[in-house]
Amino acid sequence: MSYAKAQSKSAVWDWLTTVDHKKIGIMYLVAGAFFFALGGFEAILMRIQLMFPEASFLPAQTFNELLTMHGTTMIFLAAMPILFGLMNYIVPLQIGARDVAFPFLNSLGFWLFLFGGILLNLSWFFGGAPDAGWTAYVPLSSEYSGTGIDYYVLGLQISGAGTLIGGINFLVTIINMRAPGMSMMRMPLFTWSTFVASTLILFAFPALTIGLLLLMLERIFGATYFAVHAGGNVVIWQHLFWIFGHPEVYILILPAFGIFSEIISTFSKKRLFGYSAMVFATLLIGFLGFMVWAHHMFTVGMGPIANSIFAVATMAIAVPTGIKIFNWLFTMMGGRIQFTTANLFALGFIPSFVMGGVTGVMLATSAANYQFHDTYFVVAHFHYVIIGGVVLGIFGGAFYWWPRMFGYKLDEKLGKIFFWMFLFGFHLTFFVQHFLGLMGMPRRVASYLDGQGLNDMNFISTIGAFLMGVAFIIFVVNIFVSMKNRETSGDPWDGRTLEWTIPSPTPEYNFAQTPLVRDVDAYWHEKYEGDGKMKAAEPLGDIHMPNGSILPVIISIGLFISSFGFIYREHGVIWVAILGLAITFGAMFVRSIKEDHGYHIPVEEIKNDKGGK
Amino acid sequence: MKYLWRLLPLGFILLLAGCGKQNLSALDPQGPVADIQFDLIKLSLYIMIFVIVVVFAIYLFVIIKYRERPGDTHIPKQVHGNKALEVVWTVIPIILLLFLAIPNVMQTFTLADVDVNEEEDDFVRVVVTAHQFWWEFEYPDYDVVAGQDMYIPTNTKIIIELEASDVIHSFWVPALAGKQDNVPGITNDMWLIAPQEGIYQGKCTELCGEGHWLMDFKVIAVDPDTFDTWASSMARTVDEEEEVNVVSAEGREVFEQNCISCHAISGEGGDLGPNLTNFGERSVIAGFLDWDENDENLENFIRYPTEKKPGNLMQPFPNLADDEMDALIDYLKSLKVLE
Amino acid sequence: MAQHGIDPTAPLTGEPTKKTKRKLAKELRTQLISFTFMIFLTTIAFISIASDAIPTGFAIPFILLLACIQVVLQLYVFMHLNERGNGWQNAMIWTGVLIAIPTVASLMLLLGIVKF
Amino acid sequence: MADQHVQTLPPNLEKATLEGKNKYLGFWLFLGGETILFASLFGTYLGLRGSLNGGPGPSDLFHLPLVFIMTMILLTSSLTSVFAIISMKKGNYKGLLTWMTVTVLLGAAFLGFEIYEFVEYVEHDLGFTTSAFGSAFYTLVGTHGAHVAFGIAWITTLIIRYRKSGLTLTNAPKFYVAVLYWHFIDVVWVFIFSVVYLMGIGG
Ligand code: HEA
Ligand code: HEA
Ligand SMILES: [Cu+2]
Repeated sequence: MSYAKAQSKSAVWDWLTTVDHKKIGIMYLVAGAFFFALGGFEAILMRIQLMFPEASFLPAQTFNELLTMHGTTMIFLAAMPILFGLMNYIVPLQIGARDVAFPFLNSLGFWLFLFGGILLNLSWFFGGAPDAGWTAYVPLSSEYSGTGIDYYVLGLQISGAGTLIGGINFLVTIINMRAPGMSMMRMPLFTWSTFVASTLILFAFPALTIGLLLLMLERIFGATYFAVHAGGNVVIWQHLFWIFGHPEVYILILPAFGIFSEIISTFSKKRLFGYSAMVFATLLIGFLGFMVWAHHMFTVGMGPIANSIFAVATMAIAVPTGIKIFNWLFTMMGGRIQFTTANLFALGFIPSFVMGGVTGVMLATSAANYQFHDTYFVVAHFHYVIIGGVVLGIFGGAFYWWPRMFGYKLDEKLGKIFFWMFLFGFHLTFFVQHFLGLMGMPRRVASYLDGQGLNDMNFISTIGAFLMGVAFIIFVVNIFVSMKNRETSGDPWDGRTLEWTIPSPTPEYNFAQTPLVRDVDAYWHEKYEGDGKMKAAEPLGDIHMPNGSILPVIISIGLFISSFGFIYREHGVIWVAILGLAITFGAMFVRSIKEDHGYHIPVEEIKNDKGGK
Repeated sequence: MKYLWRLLPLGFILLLAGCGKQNLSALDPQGPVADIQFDLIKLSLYIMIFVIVVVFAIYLFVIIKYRERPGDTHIPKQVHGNKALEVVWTVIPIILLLFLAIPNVMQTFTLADVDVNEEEDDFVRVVVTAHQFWWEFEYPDYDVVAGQDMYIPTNTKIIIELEASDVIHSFWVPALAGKQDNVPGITNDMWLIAPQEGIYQGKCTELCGEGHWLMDFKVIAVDPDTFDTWASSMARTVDEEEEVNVVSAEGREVFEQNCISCHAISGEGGDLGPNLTNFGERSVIAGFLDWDENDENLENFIRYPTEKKPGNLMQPFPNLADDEMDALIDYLKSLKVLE
Repeated sequence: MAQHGIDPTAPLTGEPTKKTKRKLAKELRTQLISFTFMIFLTTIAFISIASDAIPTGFAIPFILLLACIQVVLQLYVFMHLNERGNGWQNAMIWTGVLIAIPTVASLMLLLGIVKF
Repeated sequence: MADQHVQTLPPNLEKATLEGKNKYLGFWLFLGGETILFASLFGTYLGLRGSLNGGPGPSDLFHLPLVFIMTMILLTSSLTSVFAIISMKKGNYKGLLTWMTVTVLLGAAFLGFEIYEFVEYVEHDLGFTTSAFGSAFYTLVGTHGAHVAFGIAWITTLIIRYRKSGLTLTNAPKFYVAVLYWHFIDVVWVFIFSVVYLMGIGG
């Protein structure tokens, strides 16, 4: 394809076929935000049901479906994709790269995620959503649930494949595509945390893949891994799920930690305190994350030795996490702290997350966990770490990088209203849930009986959820009202890292010339030790770009179609499954035999761009 | 919001005061197992409050002292780090965690210790089988099977063996002991002791299907003599039963026509549903419904079992004639073993 | 970068340098030797199970050890993990192995049947 | 930068371009993930291997001679793929294609034996659904077999697609990576024959 041809696509076709990491990042953000609103809406429905005892707003079955879909949607389709969106957009810019290592696979990863997510949600319209919790414990999910679980299995299998591809892509990008001078120990912390999170994806998702494969074979082909009557064992599923599931929560939190490191350092106008300790702590959390999964299974009957080992290993994670917390505090110490909205999110994060983290350590106390487990205490714990950590991180990152990604700043005033309302609503919702749990309220209950002392706190909790909902709407409004505030400097926050050296809006080739990196916080170094401009590592020249392709969409649609064949196998539509797979493999075949060497953006064009700014 | 943590100890005390009578709360422990767990909860809570206080103190100090003031444009010193500080905040948490980890490991073993000396010790063994969505309590040494209400003698070590007949459930009596799972294909053990007589609320804490939220049960602690009476009456056969109690013959007939294939009474009948031998003494119906004046709850439950308890697997009897229903209810209410 | 080197679609015609050739010859030798060794290991493993002379208590750890040796040979001799510039590859494979060990162990042992 | 006058081959063809380098690294990472994938399957198998549910067990079914032959075939195919890469590095494209073809044929022979073996077991009453052992066994060994089948399809595609192109910097990494995959299949098999078959018979 020539340069001219690459420029002349219609907008829709352009987005469908794009392999540009920035566009893919934006698509991740849009899709993720949609699923976040959906998952949040599901949460609000649940909270309405729980507002009063013995309420009949929702039937129990629907409630079980909502709680399953809320958890699954939030974790797999909202939090992770939104983080992927930020990583996709920002990481190549932070390391001074023109693109990711595998642009085609990057796009494939996105479309797999999207179609997997759509498939999962279609279950609402075809016979009911999955209802066995986001953990889908067997045998409830294998022998006592309807087609909803099939949607769960196949939807997650497809979107999980996309995530795995995305993870490998980030790893190779970060290892191979760094600009000259950008050594590993000069990388911004967000890039580092992306790197570690991607490693976790690489090693955690295969366990989920196998778990889902076994569940699928059990449901579709009558295998008996979990079927007790044939000698199967139901605990196997729990191990496989949590070998994936625990690293998964660190896959969510580590990128958020990275975002906070960037924000706190930028808005304290200080270099990150203890950079190498931060990197080390991130790696250690990542590694320990694989050694603790059974803390979700203390009550399943593994025995006291196993419980003790996993309890102690879990507690150990508090140490590297503490290192990070104190490093952030000391980054701010002696700085000049600016209370921008982005930084407010970081400042709200520290106390909120610590409160959630320490309840994690309480949960890790295996003998006491027998009281906590599967109660609202756990629900409180993980919403504190997830919302107080991941979600605040996402919003902080959104406010911070919005001008980079969309060319305008979000309104600060609305932003601050949003922040305070969201933070207040969040604590209101989940603080009381600690007590609910200890007072005898199990989680995953469709309602609770009157007269057990649980009424007031449940009511308070629901009010908090409403506040969060309203706050989120203010955020959505903010996106639209702020559009007029064009921002063209490219560096609105006096940034420290490479992504702020580029003009706004970001050109599709990112860097006209690959920059030369001379220190941690490369841009800050040039601003305050050099002449304020990045040094170039190469002369201005033609820039090679990859071609777009529609094949990722086709591959994903093939799997999407074939899933229906599997789900409705009993209706004799197995041919649909075969057809879908044929489409997928056909498209993969085309991809593998068609060589594609991209095109070049001529140097004049680049000069024009530069002149125009 | 940052101040909320200060309410934490206060809230605790309030809760302790408020929720005693229910025998539902883990914060109101009634016996050695729950005590051990509550002590650990308190220990961990104190450590966590200490951590939170330290972090919040530094935090507030920093954001107040180093906030940007109007007109301030200085560039702060770009500090790299501080080895000594880093050692401090690595070592102190490790020490704090040891204070928690060591008692925890010890108690984990204490709680797992279900060994008893068969001859010498005073203990009662109960096999708890969880079903969608009800509980079965078998006392192998007494030849007794009971449903929904688990009678235990006070001040006696109760050895509990947990099993499940369909999906995973979890056995939790917050005031007496933390939970253990009922897992199909596996037998789990736990123990507990109830020092005082009383009714303790129990719940299923593992999502087990539509009726999960109503899968409640009661642990009823009575003095050892009463327990022995209870157990021997429960072990009566139908014939013995009729000698003791004058039962409604008509009701018994309705029962035999409709219910006996699933429910057993005094050793006779199926085991697909809860054993009803002491139904007349149940604290509540079906685990959660109150006994009301006109027995409407019971009647409705028999006619439309899924109306109040969705997912319930009991067969509905919507067309049972009114007089038959009355006789049946009379009969069921007469099923007592302690009087 | 790609565009500065050889055209990626043009057939390569040249010969490797002398040095490379020598290296390849040496490589081939090592590979043949380790192949023979692998055949040998496999045969030993089969024999130690097939013959009744060796007690199983010994044979099983023994064959597992042989398997590990074979795998290391495959990775380092056939798949060239020993070459320079493979640091990341090594790190990732061994991290994988490190995580695989508790995975297998827990699935084997911690199933609730026997309590530990 | 290649010297235009003396035609020399770069020593590491597979890593000569950035794409090649990325592909090479990315593939190794993928293999790292595959390690966990197979670890999960091995763990499941080991957890369930005693659950026969009245059906046949390992010692009723497994024949060492057959497994030995299969092992030898796969091991040899690993060697022939090594030859293929050596030919490639020498610039001998024909040699590359030939040895790759031999590798594919050996792989197909292995697969044939495996299918034969499965048919045999089914005839001896070990169905996929017979017991937890049966399910776990077929899933573990079958997933490996599926990898072999995919490898055969992949390499065959490469051979046909590039039968006339000659060696280029685009296809060199593709062949190289396919060979890595092939070795990895052998690595997994080493554990399968040790853990499933030998341990199955030995204890
Ligand atoms: C982003 C997500 C996230 C994060 C970061 C964490 C972090 C932690 N989690 Fe959490 N967790 C979840 C998400 C998360 N968790 C989810 C979703 C579940 C439920 C899944 C389900 O069942 O559906 C769960 C459940 C869960 C359980 C199982 C509960 C049960 O079901 O019974 C346990 C038990 O050990 C646990 C522990 C921990 C610990 C010890 C940490 C630690 O990493 C926390 C470390 C942080 C700190 C401790 C604070 C900062 C440290 C200091 C200031 C230093 C000093 C501190 C001390 C000395 C204590 N978590
Ligand atoms: C990333 C993870 C994540 C996030 C962000 C959330 C967010 C929220 N969650 Fe949670 N939750 C989980 C992960 C998450 N959750 C998981 C894993 C479970 C366990 C599931 C299981 O047991 O299997 C769970 C379970 C769970 C429960 C327990 C259910 C039960 O056990 O019975 C509850 C109950 O209160 C709850 C509430 C909430 C609330 C009120 C929010 C709020 O923060 C949500 C706020 C919502 C919004 C901010 C959006 C509102 C949207 C609108 C109002 C629409 C408007 C639209 C436009 C303007 C376009 N969640
Ligand atoms: Cu966890």
